[in-house]
Amino acid sequence: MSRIEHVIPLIKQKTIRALLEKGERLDGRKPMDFRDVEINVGVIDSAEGSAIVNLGNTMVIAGVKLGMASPFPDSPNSGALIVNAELIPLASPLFEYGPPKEEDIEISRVVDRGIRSSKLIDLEKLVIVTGRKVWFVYVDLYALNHDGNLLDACMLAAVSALLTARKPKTRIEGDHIEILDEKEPIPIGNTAISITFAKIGEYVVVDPTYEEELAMDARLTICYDKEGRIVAIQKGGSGYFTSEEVIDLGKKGLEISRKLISKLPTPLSE
Amino acid sequence: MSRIEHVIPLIKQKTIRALLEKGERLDGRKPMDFRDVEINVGVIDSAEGSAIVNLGNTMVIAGVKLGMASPFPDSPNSGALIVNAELIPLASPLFEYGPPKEEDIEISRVVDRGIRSSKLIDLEKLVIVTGRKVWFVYVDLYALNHDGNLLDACMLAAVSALLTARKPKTRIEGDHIEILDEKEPIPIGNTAISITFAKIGEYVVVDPTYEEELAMDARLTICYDKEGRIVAIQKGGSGYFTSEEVIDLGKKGLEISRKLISKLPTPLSE
Amino acid sequence: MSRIEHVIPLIKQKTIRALLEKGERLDGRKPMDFRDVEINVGVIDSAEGSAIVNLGNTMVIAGVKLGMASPFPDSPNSGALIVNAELIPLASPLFEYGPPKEEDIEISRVVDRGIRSSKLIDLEKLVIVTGRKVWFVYVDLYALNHDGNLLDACMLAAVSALLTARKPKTRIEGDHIEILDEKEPIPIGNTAISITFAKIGEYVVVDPTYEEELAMDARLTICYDKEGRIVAIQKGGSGYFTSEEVIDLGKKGLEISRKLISKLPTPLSE
Amino acid sequence: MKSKLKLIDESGRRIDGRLLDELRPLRFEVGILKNADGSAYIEQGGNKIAVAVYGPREVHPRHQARPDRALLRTKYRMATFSVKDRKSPTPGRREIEISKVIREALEPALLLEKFPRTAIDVFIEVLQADGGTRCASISAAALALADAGIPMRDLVTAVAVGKVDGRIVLDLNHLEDQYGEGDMPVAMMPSLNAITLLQCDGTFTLEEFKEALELAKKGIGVIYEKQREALRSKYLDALKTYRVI
Amino acid sequence: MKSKLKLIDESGRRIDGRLLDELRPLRFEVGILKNADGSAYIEQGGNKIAVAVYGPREVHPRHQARPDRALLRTKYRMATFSVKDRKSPTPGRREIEISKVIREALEPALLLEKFPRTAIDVFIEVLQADGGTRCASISAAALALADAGIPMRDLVTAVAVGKVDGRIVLDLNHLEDQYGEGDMPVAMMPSLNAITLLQCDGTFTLEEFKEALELAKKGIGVIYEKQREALRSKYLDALKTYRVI
Amino acid sequence: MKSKLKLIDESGRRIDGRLLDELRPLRFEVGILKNADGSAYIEQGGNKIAVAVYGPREVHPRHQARPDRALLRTKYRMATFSVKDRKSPTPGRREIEISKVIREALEPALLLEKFPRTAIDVFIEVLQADGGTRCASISAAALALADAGIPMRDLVTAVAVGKVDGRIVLDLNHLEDQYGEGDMPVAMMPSLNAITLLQCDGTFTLEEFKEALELAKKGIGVIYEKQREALRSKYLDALKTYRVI
Repeated sequence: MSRIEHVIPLIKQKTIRALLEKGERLDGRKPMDFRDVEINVGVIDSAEGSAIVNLGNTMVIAGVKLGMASPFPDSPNSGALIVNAELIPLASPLFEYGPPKEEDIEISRVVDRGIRSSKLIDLEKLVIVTGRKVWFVYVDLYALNHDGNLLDACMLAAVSALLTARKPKTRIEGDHIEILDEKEPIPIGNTAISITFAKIGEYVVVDPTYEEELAMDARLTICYDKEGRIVAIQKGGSGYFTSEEVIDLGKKGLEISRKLISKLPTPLSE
Repeated sequence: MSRIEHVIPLIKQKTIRALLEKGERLDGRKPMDFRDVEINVGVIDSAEGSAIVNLGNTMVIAGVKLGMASPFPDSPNSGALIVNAELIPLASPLFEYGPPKEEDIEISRVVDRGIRSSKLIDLEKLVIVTGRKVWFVYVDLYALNHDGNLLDACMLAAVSALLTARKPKTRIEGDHIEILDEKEPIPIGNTAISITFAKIGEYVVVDPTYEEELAMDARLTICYDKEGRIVAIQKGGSGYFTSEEVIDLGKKGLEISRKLISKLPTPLSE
Repeated sequence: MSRIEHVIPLIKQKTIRALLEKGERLDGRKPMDFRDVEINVGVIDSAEGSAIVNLGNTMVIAGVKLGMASPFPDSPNSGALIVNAELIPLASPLFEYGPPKEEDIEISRVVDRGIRSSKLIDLEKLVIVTGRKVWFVYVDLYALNHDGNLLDACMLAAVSALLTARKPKTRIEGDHIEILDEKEPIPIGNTAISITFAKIGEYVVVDPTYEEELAMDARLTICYDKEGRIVAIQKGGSGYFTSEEVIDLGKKGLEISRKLISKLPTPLSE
Repeated sequence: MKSKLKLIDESGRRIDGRLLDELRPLRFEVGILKNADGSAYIEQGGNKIAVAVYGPREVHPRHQARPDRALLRTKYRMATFSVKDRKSPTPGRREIEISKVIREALEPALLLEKFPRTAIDVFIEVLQADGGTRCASISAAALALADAGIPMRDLVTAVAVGKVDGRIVLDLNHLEDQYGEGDMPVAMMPSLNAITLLQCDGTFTLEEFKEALELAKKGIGVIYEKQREALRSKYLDALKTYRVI
Repeated sequence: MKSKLKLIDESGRRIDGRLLDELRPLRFEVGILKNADGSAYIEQGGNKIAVAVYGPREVHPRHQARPDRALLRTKYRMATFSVKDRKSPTPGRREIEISKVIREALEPALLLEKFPRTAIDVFIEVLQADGGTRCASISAAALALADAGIPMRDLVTAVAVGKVDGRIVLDLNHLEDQYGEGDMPVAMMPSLNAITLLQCDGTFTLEEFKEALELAKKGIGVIYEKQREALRSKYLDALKTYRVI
Repeated sequence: MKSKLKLIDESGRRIDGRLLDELRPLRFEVGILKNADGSAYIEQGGNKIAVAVYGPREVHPRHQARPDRALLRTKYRMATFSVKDRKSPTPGRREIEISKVIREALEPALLLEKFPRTAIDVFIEVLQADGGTRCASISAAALALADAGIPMRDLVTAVAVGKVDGRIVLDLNHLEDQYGEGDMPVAMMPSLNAITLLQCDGTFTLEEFKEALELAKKGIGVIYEKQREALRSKYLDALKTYRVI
């Protein structure tokens, strides 16, 4: 029978807290240690950009596809970004197929906000004919194995896929837009990285495993850009943070993000 | 625990019938008394027209929105009317979110028929460019508190919102349609009012409360225009009416509608 | 209470097998006998083509509708075929309304493949203006009574309706396409017929009844064109066939299809 | 209700040649679907409609079951090819509303209390539509219910009346429905003078309304006889094989 | 966040005339919906939002019930006419995400363990939207929960702060939200210094983030007093009839 | 099946350089997903497909459980970016049909009667598609089921054969599938001579059909060996960490 618990046994919860009291975690990490990150880009030929991220035992794949479309009426001079995360049942017995659940949607929207607020893609350079044709950039994320902190893994995968994505060149003749075989990097203006903390009792750890997520009271995700500015925040879970905690985590997250950002691939456009 | 019953206790059903035998009702009304109606229009700035209707403890809000669109292929010289009622769970423990249920749809369609048959809106005056661009008039209705006779409350709200709705003026230059800031009333040609009767045993009452709806065998809604013509009818419920009852209610409804029609706001276009 | 079983009683299953051992079937047929087929075409005036098929007690109706539309981007010089089968609850207590189930979809797709692979319709002759306007041919199938082998009944109905369908003539003047009242047969290039076998234990029968379907281990459907070529195959069910069986059924099916094909209506275009 | 198409000529004949109070050709068949517990088929003018009844049977999902009576469920659906422009296969708001009013038209006639905790399902498939499909569906559904052996207070019989070129006419066809000034579907349990469906669309004065209702009753009387005849012939023909559609 | 619209003038006044740390006009009403177990209504600037609470009540479907606590469910929905361009009636991804963060903003305040195996439903309907609807919804929902008699550790109070023309400002309106450089909704249990909702969009340095959080706490303090006042006046006005929306 | 693209050259080589009876490069990995009870990954030509098996486990909803056997459920899905034009995230009719035929291809091999009242779920995610995904999915799913310890009569092995420029060829790639004259996916339990999936599209004479079937059996033999090898190496590598995709 399946190895994944939906609820954490009380005894394990106690162990986790007892360890935290000593500044330790079940998997041997210190509270502010991020798990090993491995990023492979360009893994999917049919995608314009792609990345597989292994974050400990959490595995996520991102693919970028481009589509030519009419711009949204309220932004005629701008391409569009559409992020879509799916927590598919391949990745965990917790997940089911069906219309996107609130967890899927929350991940999609936080990843979207981080990319959008940081201006990681220069959407205005994705206009083909002003007001008429622009590139839509679709970032589709699939969880392949869920061992906690899917949000940071998804952000890493989405950003890595975008930084290495290429778009076809186009030639415009009169009313006709020709899509050329030649490709160029998509216009990149910044980067974005997210750091997620879990509060378990009075302790806070970074990059929680699935077991730690089961034991946690609340979650705080902070996204930074390459200048170290906060570009998105999302609190989750049924607990709370004090304002001192929040400010402290803002600083700690910045430090961790500076280490993590080096794992991202070099943008093709550089 | 919740104060709303889904089924009426037998004892209350008996009380209701015993009172009706004496020509009385639980809330003190006579069988052919309509509850107090209070209509407030222009309550929503983001809508082109709006109204809140309080009918006893039944409360409904209507909002009118306009959208420019291509006409339906079978009516190139006509704008379009789209009525949509939602019985949201805010209003009663009976309701749930989800795709529209048959109750929501029945209300939408009866309100639509009353407005359409009476030619309350002159849809042909909502053409911007013949065969190419017309105004779509959306009337969206939300139940806020359900204490019976949502249909009449919805009709009052929809009609009040339409009578006081404004549409932007447009200027056409060549192929381009400019939407101006200046607004004008939407073209009004008539009015519509609905009167709903409930048959409880051998008795008939007008404007049933929720408790009376639980006790009723059948329902008859008759809509009239300002000339007193019948423009829509809808029988509901698992009981029946005799043909004598139906003709009698046609007359009684007309009398009641004449009183009620005076509560409607004056059309802006007058 | 309902006369349809969802599961076959063991005793009947044993009877079916015992009979098969003697080369007999419950309804008196030999293993390779198809039931009587009755096809009535032109039964629905509102359709451009239609057919009701009675295959024993299995009854199916097909209607063909045409719609003018933009071609699919990947086939600008071709009309389109869209087949849609619905196993409606009218036909059997096994069926429910709702989004198409996998059984409905399988039938739709096998019928579609048979028609498409055989080039029964010459889709390239359904272009009105190259790259801009083509005819879409919709074939909608409804099961009316399910007594086994719906797939073959659907194929017979779809093909019969198509062979006798007419499309309006069009006249093109500049940018305008006028649909004329005059009609002509849709362009027919071939025909298609499907033969379904059921394997029950070690025996194979053609055209199974519903009871035989309950008793069967696996199903094999082979579609042929009028030249006797195989144009589609579909194995179904949780059992298997040996490769010898498959090749043998390929031959037997061809023989049966040659008899059955004579029941199809003469194409209007001949 | 759009243009000024002339629907009644000088001699008082309607666009299909009928008199004002004349029904369209009407044909019923009972017991045409082998799997159903009861079934019926109606042709009324250009309408072709099949009805199946399943039940009384177990209710799924179970919490919908009623402890004191059968649950009546009706589904009215139009085949995609039943109308001029192909209908989307997904049921629209019109089909959902009509399913509801048909259920409420049939329910008063059924002794549902005889079958507590069960469901009776009525499936209606409109194969070809020519105006008045909800009424034709009701008349056919009543026969299918009788064929299924569901005990009834009376049959239910329906017809649409309407206003065309200012005149009250019986049994509107599709053109009269579309271009006329009013449409009023009526269903009754005829021998009980009980109106179980009443709708209206268009404009009717109170006088016209009364006249229309009278005309509906007259038409319903004729259809009721045809229904009873169809039931009788079902039992005469009980041994034949039906291939009627 | 699109153009260079000037949002703060030379005298430090915002586009609607407010000072940087000034709230918009704010009005609460409690107990406005008769059927709900608790209800509240808020007007904050151009926002008009109604909240109903039903529960504790039975959970359907039953397998969702928790043996040790009540199940809190929240639905945040926008009326189609609450915004400039008609919103589709189907809930979008934004509404689903906001429903989740609102639930998680309210949950820390509720003693859910007092009502095992039940559900508490919070229904939020935005009738008119003008920026900061999620925060206004939370402040109103806390009152509706109190009105329903659900025991709470503290009220929950929320406000959005943001960055506009480079300055940190309180209680963004719709234009500031759209054209500003950052938006940060915050919810707290004020007397417990507990942040129960925190989101952010836009760009903030760590310093700006701290400043924004301080300003949010200040605004929350003011709103908290208004909430408490509304609860008090509810009980004073308990015998009046409400027709407030 | 659209244009007259030349797919086989004068020397009998196919568009990707293969001989008529040559398979594409093929790689299996077993046990790659930590949470699944069994898993496998296949690369076959340009196909990249991950398969997870969960079960035997409890059935939800419960009424779907079978008293005498496990319920086998399969979902075949394509990632949006697995094909040239982004696929819609909602599963299409093609994916639903393929899920069904894959289930019926695997079912004959499984001793489902050993696990009454449980469910065995097979989730297939096509990450990159290059023709023959259903066959590659079946070959990988058989390994994932073996990895999950589900007892089997034999592995199931699949390959597509087809007709290209009039010749019968093995293991169609995407271009051959699209522009060829016929496609025939076949799955077998190889050591039992049992065909568990057979489909076809295109036109085949009876002779071609026989030839195609023979060629399929040949290809299946080769793949079967690779499957068995992958299972063996899984048990050799059992202590390594997999990061194979």
